[in-house]
Amino acid sequence: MTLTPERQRDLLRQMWLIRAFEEKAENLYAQGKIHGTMHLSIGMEASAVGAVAALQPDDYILSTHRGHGHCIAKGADLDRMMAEFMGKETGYCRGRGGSMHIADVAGGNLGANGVVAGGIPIAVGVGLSQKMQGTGRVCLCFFGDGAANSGPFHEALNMAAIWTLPVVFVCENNQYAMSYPASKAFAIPRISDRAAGYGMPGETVDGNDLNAVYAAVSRAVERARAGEGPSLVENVTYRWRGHSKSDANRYRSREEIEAWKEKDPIARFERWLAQAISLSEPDARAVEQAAYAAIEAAVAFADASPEPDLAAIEEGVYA
Amino acid sequence: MTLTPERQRDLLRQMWLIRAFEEKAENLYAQGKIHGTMHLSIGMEASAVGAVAALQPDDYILSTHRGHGHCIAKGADLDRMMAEFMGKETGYCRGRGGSMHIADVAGGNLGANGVVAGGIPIAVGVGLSQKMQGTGRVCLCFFGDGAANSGPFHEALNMAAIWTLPVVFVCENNQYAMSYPASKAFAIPRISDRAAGYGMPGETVDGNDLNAVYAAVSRAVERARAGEGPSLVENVTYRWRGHSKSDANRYRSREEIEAWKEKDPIARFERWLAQAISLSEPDARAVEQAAYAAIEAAVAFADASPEPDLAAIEEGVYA
Amino acid sequence: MRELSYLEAIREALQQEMRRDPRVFVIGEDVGVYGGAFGVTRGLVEEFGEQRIIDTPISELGIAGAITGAALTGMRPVGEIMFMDFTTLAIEQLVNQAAKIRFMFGGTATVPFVLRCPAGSGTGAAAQHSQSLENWFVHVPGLKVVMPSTPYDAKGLLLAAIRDDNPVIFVEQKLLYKTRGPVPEEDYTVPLGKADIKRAGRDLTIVATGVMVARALEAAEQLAREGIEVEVVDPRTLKPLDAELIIQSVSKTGRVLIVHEAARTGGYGGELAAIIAESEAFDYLDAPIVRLAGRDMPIPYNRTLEYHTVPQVENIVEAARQLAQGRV
Amino acid sequence: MRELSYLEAIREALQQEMRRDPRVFVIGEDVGVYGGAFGVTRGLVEEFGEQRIIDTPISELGIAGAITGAALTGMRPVGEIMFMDFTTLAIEQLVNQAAKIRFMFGGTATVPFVLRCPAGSGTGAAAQHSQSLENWFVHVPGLKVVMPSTPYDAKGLLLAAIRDDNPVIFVEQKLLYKTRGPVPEEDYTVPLGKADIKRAGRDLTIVATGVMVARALEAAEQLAREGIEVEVVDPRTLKPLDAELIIQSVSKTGRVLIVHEAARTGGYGGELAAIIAESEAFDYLDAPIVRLAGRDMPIPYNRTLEYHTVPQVENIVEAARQLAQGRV
Ligand SMILES: Cc1ncc(C[n+]2csc(CCOP(=O)(O)OP(=O)(O)O)c2C)c(N)n1
Ligand SMILES: Cc1ncc(C[n+]2csc(CCOP(=O)(O)OP(=O)(O)O)c2C)c(N)n1
Ligand SMILES: [Mg+2]
Ligand SMILES: [Mg+2]
Repeated sequence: MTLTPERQRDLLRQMWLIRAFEEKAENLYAQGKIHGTMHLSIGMEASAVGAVAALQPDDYILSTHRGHGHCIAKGADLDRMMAEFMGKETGYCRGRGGSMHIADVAGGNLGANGVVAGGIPIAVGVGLSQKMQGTGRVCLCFFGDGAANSGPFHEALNMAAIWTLPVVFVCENNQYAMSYPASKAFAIPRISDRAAGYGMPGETVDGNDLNAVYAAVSRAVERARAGEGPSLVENVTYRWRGHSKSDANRYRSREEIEAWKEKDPIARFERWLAQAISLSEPDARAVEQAAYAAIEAAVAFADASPEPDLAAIEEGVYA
Repeated sequence: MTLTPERQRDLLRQMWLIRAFEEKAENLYAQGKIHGTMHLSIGMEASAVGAVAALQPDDYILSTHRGHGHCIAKGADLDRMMAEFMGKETGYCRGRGGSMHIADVAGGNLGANGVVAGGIPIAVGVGLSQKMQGTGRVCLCFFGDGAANSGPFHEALNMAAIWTLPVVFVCENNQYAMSYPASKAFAIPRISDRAAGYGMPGETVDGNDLNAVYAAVSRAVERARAGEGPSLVENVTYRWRGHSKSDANRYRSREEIEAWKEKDPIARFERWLAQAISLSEPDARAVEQAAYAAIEAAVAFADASPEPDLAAIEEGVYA
Repeated sequence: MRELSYLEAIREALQQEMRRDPRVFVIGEDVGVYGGAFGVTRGLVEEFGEQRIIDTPISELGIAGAITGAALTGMRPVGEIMFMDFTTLAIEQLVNQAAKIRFMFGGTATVPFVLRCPAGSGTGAAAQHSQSLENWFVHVPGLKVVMPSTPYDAKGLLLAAIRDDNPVIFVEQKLLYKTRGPVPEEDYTVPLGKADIKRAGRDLTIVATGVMVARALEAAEQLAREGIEVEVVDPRTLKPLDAELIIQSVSKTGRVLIVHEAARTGGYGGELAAIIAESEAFDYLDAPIVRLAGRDMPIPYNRTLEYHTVPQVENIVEAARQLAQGRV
Repeated sequence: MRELSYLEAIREALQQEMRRDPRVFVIGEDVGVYGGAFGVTRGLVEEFGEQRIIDTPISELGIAGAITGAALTGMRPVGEIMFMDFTTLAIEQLVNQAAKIRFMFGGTATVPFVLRCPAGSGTGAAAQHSQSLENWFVHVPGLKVVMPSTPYDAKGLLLAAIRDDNPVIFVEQKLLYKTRGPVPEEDYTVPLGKADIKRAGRDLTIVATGVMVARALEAAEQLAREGIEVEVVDPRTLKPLDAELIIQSVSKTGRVLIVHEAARTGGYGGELAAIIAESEAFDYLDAPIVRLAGRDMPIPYNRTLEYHTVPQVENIVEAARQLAQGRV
């Protein structure tokens, strides 16, 4: 459960990749090169990276509309990801899915989801199938604070619990569901307190502290893999950007946003790495710059990629 | 909150009416005079009667597929109820609803429900509307142990809690959802423990003890009426009959059923009344006999009632 | 006459009716300070307060239950499901409860609510945020289904829907939100169940719904230059349908093209085709009935693919031209 | 040939396929020791154990998610929703997830499951336990919809459905569960997308689905005595539909009566009518297309009312007789 220095460096790299990817995507959207909508997780990178770090490569994840971080942490090819954002044939979904539907089934990413809580019931099936097939794999299911008030959350957590499925439920509590604050949406202080109602362990951690996320999710993954059933981990974090591309931030204050920017999970992990593995400032900047460069390369790839063939429009509806 | 002797006698009468009504309905079903299906609550009378006793006449209830007891406790006219069972025009629903849909909107019974948990989200709306209109009325919503694992339960309890609505959720835990035992369906010992996940009080009581049910629900009703929000009360009880008319009882033992028959809520309340208000045995039998007689009268009424007019078949779809 | 956008027309209807009738309230996700995902309810919470413009958790079924229970006990709620795609989560309450309560209860209750559902593709939001599911609701006895195509109709139909004593599914067209048109300031209703001839013509009838009405009108404009006179009929209320007007129009023109955005198979076009093929208009039909509808596929993200997934003006022109062949 | 009931045929298909393919499992409410609400899965848990015959809490959406996730990762689940009415609770997963995953993911995944849904009225179970919602699913690209009318078809279609790589909604007819017919013991499939002429005739085509097939056949028997020769076509798979066979039949007879139990408006009959009215069969039609369907109302509890809410043999006879007028 302790990470080697190489691995820790790699997690920093992943966080920077997420930040760089999303900043670029935002930029391309403003330029009109990406259309539709997108949900940025800038400020939440430690939650995605810390959680997925607790998995083995062949474990599964289920992601959300705010899923770029999960996807990158699960090892997505940035070229294919960026190509998907631009709706290109070389994208993960051949341009059919876009930001909200990126999946990499071969890589264990069973998909982002445009439906809030849409992936949670699927996690039950994935867990059940792992248990039936005896694969030893774990399914990690991400969702937001908003999703925790939906019916599907309830049915799924209960089913996973009574069948002791190898599922880890990770609630990324960024304190808002669109404009609706968790403080109004819940009459309880911690979402993880709901775990008790399903007979599973629940834990709330500082979601901006990669190490805390990693530790909590690792415990949950171990438990799942040992056949002891699911857990609920709540990562308390914050999104710096608006909910989606059409958010005027009317529901929160500039001060609040600024205060949370002070808690930048990347800077925090860098500070910790400086101590823990003596990561130098130039080393850190090299990681950062490499990330931004990788994203530029992905954009070049996507730019050069072909559009889907209109003649193939109806392909892939049925197997 | 203490009941007068007259009121206590009346509650005994209600329990006997439920028992007599359901025994008769069962009988008429066997004779082919009632068709479809029905779900009997014999053995669970204290839960219905004790809970509704905590309400004012103009409060609302929402009931379930196993709702005859709730309906009678809410003061239903037995003639119209029996007529509905026989599909007659004089029935509560003009013969359109049958056992699973009896409603008496004017009397505050907003309906049985053929959908498990179907009434729970409606309770939110009823509670909201009471709060908005300032009526001071409370909505008591019945459902089973099975319903507590459905998504609608979750969404509704949360909404009622965050909006501090005047709703009392009464879970009649008769330990089975059809054949599925609560011991398998939940990884927690008490369903009322889920209340904590919504920030509302939860309490589990012996559902065969009318006084215990009455006391717990009264506390919840008071709280609701005082504007302090919803509560969850779990009445642990047992159904003596099969789930519905097509149940072979393959999932439980004869011994278990017999053991619960020993805990007959009516006999228990009679024993208590013998002590508390010196109800004599002849008095008790008189109550019982009057109940059976009332049901016979209801059957006579229903028998004599006309069938719906076929020409009016499409009436009542739209207002 | 003053012009408003489709979105503003809806907002004005809500506003006017809430001022007039204290039983009306708005409930849905982010309808308050956010103003709704598309801005329809913007400003309402400032006027009516959080008691009447109610933000909810992400609980679509809970919203449906809340409006059902409130309507059953004296209120006239207007719910919003942020995207019609998410009515899938609420549909148990809509179909098994709200739609059936009146009938099941022997006519002793009413459930007067409106559920607003922004629908349709064209925004790049892909398969789970672009569906047109109106025919599901049309298929449910006890529900009414309204689908306005202009700002004028939107306001008038919404006022009529709120005042109707039945549960009404109000299908809004996302792509029309910003389109503008004349809208009277005063209170008026467009009665449910009345279709509208949006353009008169003699050669061919196009029955189009929602966003397709504007496309059909544009197509008609082009075809008129070729000498083909198209009559464009907008049902406005899908259920109850004003079959009579459609049958009249088809009996007159002898040719009919049905256009909707929803996937072709199992869609509302089938209902329209059947109503025509069963009616006296059948004897006047000079050519087979033609449906032009969304392809039987999920809405893709890619712009070009998305564009070609549902009928566009040029597709309507082409289909209508072909259908009119031999006629003019 | 050996006879089995429709119910036994379904059970035998499950049993044989579970023996053959370890990836197949059954999941639903009370499918284990209880044997399912209608007894379809009775005995299976004794043979296959609780690991493969899985009882669930009352969580329809959870069931839909479970089969979706399991299908996505290598299994071939067969789910059961106890009454089709309760697919309303599961439909988000079916429609937004299972149906679209393959397309949304660019063709990189399959979701091979079957969801069994007992449907229909006639059991006195009233409005919330009697619906026929098949056209909802027909309207969803990515789903297939099967609706067998005989024990033979039920077994063969279920085997084909389980082996299909797409999500299949399998609509079972409660009223047919006890009807008997010849069913081979061996493994065989009835291919999805192939309609069946259940009775050949020259005067009139009846296209009927599910329980209406038997009623149409009985009506045809009666009409034959009057000299009216009815052809009865059973689509068997509603989606993908074998349109060709239907069009051929109607082209031959020139008259078509469409019969289904589901509520008329917005139902599958519209789709059938449109397919015929759009096709070359249009030119052969000697009379308007006629739909005979369930009334646009919830199913009532009262026996007589319930009976008269959906088409019965005598209604089919009468409608067909009228339609054949002038023909014979
Ligand atoms: C079922 C459903 N309802 C509503 C929406 C619209 N919507 C998209 S994201 C979102 C908020 C989600 O909040 P949360 O789960 O906390 O995730 P976050 O966006 O904060 O990451 C909403 C309401 C949706 N996509 N799906
Ligand atoms: C949504 C839904 N799923 C399934 C059913 C079928 N069904 C009717 S009652 C029942 C069991 C209900 O269990 P519980 O809530 O404990 O109530 P009880 O019958 O024990 O009173 C089931 C599965 C239904 N009516 N509604
Ligand atoms: Mg959030
Ligand atoms: Mg129970």
